[in-house]
Amino acid sequence: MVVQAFFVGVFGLAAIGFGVAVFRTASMVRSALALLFSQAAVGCMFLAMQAEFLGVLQIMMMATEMSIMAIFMVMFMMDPGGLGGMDMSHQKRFSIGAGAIAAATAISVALFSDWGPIVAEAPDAAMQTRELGFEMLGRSMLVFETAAITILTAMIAATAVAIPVRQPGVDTGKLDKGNGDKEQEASK
Amino acid sequence: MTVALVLLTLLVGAWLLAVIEAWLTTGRLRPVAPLLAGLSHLGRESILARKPDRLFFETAPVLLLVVAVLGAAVLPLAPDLVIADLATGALFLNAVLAYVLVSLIMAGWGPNGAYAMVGGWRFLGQLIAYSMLIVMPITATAMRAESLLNSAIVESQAGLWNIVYQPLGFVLFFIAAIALAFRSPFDLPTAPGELAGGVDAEYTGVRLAVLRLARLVMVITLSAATTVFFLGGWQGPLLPPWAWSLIKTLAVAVSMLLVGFYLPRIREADLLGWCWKLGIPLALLNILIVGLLILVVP
Amino acid sequence: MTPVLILALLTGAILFGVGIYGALSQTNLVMIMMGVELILAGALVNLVAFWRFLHPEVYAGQMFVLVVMTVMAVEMAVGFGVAIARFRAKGSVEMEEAGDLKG
Amino acid sequence: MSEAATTLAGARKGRPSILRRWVGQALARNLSCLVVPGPEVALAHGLDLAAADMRIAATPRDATVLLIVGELSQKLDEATAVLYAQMPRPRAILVLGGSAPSSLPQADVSADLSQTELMEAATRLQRLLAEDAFAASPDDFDSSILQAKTEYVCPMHPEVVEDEPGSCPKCGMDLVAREAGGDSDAGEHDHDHDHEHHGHEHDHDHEHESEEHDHHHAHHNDHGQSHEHHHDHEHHQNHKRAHDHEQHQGDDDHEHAHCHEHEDHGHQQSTAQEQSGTEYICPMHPEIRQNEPGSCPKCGMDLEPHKPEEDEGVREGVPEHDHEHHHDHSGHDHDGHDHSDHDHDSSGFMSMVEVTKDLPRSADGLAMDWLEVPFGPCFPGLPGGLKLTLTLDGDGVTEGQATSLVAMNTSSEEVAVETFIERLAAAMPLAPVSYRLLACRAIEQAAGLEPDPAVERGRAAALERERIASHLGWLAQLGRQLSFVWLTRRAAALQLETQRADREQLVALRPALQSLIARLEHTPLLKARLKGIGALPHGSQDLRGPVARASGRTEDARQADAMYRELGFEMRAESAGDAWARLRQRHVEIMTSLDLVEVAGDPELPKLRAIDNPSGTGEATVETPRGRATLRLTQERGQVVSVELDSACSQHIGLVADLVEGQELGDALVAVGSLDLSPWEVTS
Repeated sequence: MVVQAFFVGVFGLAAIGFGVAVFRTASMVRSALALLFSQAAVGCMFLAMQAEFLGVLQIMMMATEMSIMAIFMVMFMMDPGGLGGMDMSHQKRFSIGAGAIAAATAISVALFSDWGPIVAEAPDAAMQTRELGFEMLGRSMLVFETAAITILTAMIAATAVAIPVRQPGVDTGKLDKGNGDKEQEASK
Repeated sequence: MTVALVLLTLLVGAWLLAVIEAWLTTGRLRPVAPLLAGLSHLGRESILARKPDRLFFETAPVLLLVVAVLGAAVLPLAPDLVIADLATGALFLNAVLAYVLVSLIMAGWGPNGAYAMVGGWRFLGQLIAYSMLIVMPITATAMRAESLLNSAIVESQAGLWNIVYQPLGFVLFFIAAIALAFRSPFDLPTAPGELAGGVDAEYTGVRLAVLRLARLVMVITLSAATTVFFLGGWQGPLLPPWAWSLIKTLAVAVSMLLVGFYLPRIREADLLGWCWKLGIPLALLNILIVGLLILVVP
Repeated sequence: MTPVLILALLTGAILFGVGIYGALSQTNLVMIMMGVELILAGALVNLVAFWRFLHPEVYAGQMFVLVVMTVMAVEMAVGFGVAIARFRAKGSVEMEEAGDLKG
Repeated sequence: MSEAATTLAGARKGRPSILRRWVGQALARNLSCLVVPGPEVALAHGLDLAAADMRIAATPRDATVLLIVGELSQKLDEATAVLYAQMPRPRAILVLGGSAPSSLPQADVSADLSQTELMEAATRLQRLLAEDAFAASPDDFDSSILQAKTEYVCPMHPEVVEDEPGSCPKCGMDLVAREAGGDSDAGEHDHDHDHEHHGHEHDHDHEHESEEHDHHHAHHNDHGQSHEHHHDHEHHQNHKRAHDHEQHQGDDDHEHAHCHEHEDHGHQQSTAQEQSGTEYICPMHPEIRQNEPGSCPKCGMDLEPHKPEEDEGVREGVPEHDHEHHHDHSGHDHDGHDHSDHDHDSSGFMSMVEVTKDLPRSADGLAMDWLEVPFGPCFPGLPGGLKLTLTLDGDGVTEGQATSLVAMNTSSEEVAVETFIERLAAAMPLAPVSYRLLACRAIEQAAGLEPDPAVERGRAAALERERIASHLGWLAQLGRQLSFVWLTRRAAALQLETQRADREQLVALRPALQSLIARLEHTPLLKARLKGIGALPHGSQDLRGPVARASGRTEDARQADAMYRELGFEMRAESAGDAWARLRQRHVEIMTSLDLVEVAGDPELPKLRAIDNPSGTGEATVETPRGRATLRLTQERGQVVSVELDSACSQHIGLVADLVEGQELGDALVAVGSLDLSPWEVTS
């Protein structure tokens, strides 16, 4: 339990640290990869909380997702290298306020509500993956299918929106990348 | 102990590959050549590119090496010879391999040079396309084993190796493995004739040595994966299990080298086009076939 | 009460807050998406924590996590689609310049 | 033979300790060399590097030895200096034939252009490396060529170029350093970067080294196989260029006008920042405006201070917006504020529309930054001496042009005919025999000699042999470009055998050549790689040689030649006109040439026949491996006074721009390679 607490804490801090770094670096690639590591740290938290399948999945998905994020940052930012030291943000005070309030509320809820009895033991990983499989293809089949359909629709819609009207072609490589991680996930 | 053995395997494999590679390119067989090359890299100055992203520039080679080793950590070389036989081992391998991409993007962005950058972004498309061909065949093997445990996957091939049970999956996985290790003919990120070395164009000295080692280890890891998922892992008559794993792994690795030796670099358009239009549908088909086989054949 | 659950929940809460800040403060569409991703990450942490410490026997919890991950992906797909289209049309994905989207 | 140089020019500082001796020996035992001008030139000279136990390195980063083959032109000389600077120490220079380039330190080992000399030089070099790789006092390499002037530009407004760091008067972004060409001072900038460098170098003795590497980086954009730095500036520069060429000229000075007027009252403005002139408006809803701070009734956001003329700017649209920036930043400048602080988020927003609206659109319609990247002159996969400058848009080429750094100048100072022949032959390392023949024929024709069949036979055989060798060399080059190792090795080996072979040996090589060709035509991926690449635009004029014949033109000087008719030569031509067709065409020609040699007999190097009347004007035409070349010369009393050379490559190099435009990078390079350009044969 102590060990678990330790790891959850450490990875939690890492996740938060990288998460903050996302909005503090000037270099776009850096901030994208910072987000990646933040997400990966979250994945590690899952591992620490004995949700092995979810953790590994999270770590895996985020790698490609955030890499794609990175290339889009470089495409769409004026100053991807962050050389000009320009600030790409607005209404700082307001946002900080909003963020702080949101966090504070969530924290207070976390602290002051009674979570009832805690289960000490989690089923072992192999068991989990099995059970999750049954759950997925049994009771929650509908949810699962819906998610799958949604993502398919999203892929098609996104591609349709993004393809130039004049002539597709050179960009398809990039769009393929865009769809890449979607499919990857659809294949989970 | 186990760790030491696995690491030793990786290093020996990497050395052997380097020797063979040098043999293919220069035509002379010199077992010491890789060691000499490594030593001379260590002795030479390692230059930092002008105005680099230091963090990325330094991290990338190390990350690549770590990724390669982590990948090998979940692959059983013998029934008891595996660093961590995770319950989600097969998935974990995919997760780890996805970070090859991260490492290459770092290596591409870090040195702040045009060749490197183009190389890095090229690999984004390449990996996303070909990691599909890694994931889906592995999924099919896991379906047959009804488990994500790599050792279970090996045991599931006791009667019949997956290369026979799902040859399509094997072919796709083999190709994707070469693409993932960005060896020729899929060496677009470091295309010597196109990008003058691409991502590793700016690396010198120790960093370059690490990068080269990492790329060789990566090949070994992927070959070991091929062995585990399709060639029945450690199974085989007479010889002890570890020997079989070693033989099969090296055989696959060398075949990967030979493919690169006899083929020209693939066009990037074809690289992406064939994967998305041909490879992935075939991979899905493979999953379907395997599913049917599992249902039909008791 | 277990410290671990609280720890996880706190992390989730803070990630959530950071995400909110990012989503509101950034001017670039892609950066805003990053903020959203962080918000969702916060949610994920909470979900897993609840599953693990309150109802490890109910796998709908894990199922829910998968669905949220899907949502993240969908968000990215749509977001990037819109981004490309907008960039093509307006040459900018800056919110400051998205006056025409104003309701 | 410069045995005087006991310590290597590029040795690393430090006492030779045990470990260092090991390293030195390790270095000595795997020599990886960067060949200047290029491996194909070494091959054409009949040098077999592998036999000398040398590995050909693709990049200077990977090389220990800088191997210079033959004389270098002035431009190539400078490029070489940059390459040398890029090589990590310890490093050595090996010069084969010709003198060490002026811009480089003295050669560690130099020898003549022959295989035996090469072997012997290699052993000397190994000894040298093993002993002196680490010298107590290595002499520094620093050349004026490597110096760079640092100037500061705004990433957003490339027209803003200052000499000292500061912030952009237009948008207030910090200016960033980039190197300008020219050899004045290597600004302090370089130096503080040096310190940054050797702060983390693995050794402690690196000041001058890293500095030197800085310098050479400074010239990356101009030279060699170096890597362009700070893409950001680079491409902003580029779309700036697009700006200027388009409508922006007038716009610019008009902006400048604004600059001045604003800077004047910018001062009191900024000091009077918070005074009543300021309005507060909602960043999201510009119509919400009031005189005291508060929050927006619509969205509840904090209102932000704006000065009246600013939001006029906002209304009137982007250009004004731009001035407004510049205006209040210049204000801050006067107060000496720095720009990283809050003033950005209130009003310092820079319009992306403004930045992107003038960018050229790429093929997919997205406005992207373009990036101008040099390929060559010593680029693996391009003929050495050829410098290809491509404007990259991601992985696609939007425009590019090729220039030759080793173009021969037909300067007409009087030289004796023999010397002229030797010079011309030496000037064309990739096709010496053809040009020797060309010169001989021209002179003989000027002297009014009739062609003598006996001689012509031998000459024709020699020419055809060179054609085979040259096409094989091209194949090896193709292999290098596509990292097709097998092809490179096989073709290079055959080329070396062919070069010196007599009739019997050539005939004996026939099966080997046939199998090579058969194999290539059936190599998977290769056809897909070449098919449809590098197709020439219709009506592109004055194609010659294999390139012309591959596109179905009956263009071959040999048809007009009596000797060839006697040898039973008939021309065969492909039709597709793409890279694949060129490959096939060269295959065909290899076999045709083989047949011709078989009929013609032993090759004889062209020698000038006895001339009785040493004056007059002559013109001769030879079908060189790369196409028809015509030489027109006038001689008086055994002296060549005026020369006029018209070669195939000077025509073909012009095609590059069309070939690469709109291609993917890989395809563009294949297309250029398929032309088989020889930069030496380009007449300036």
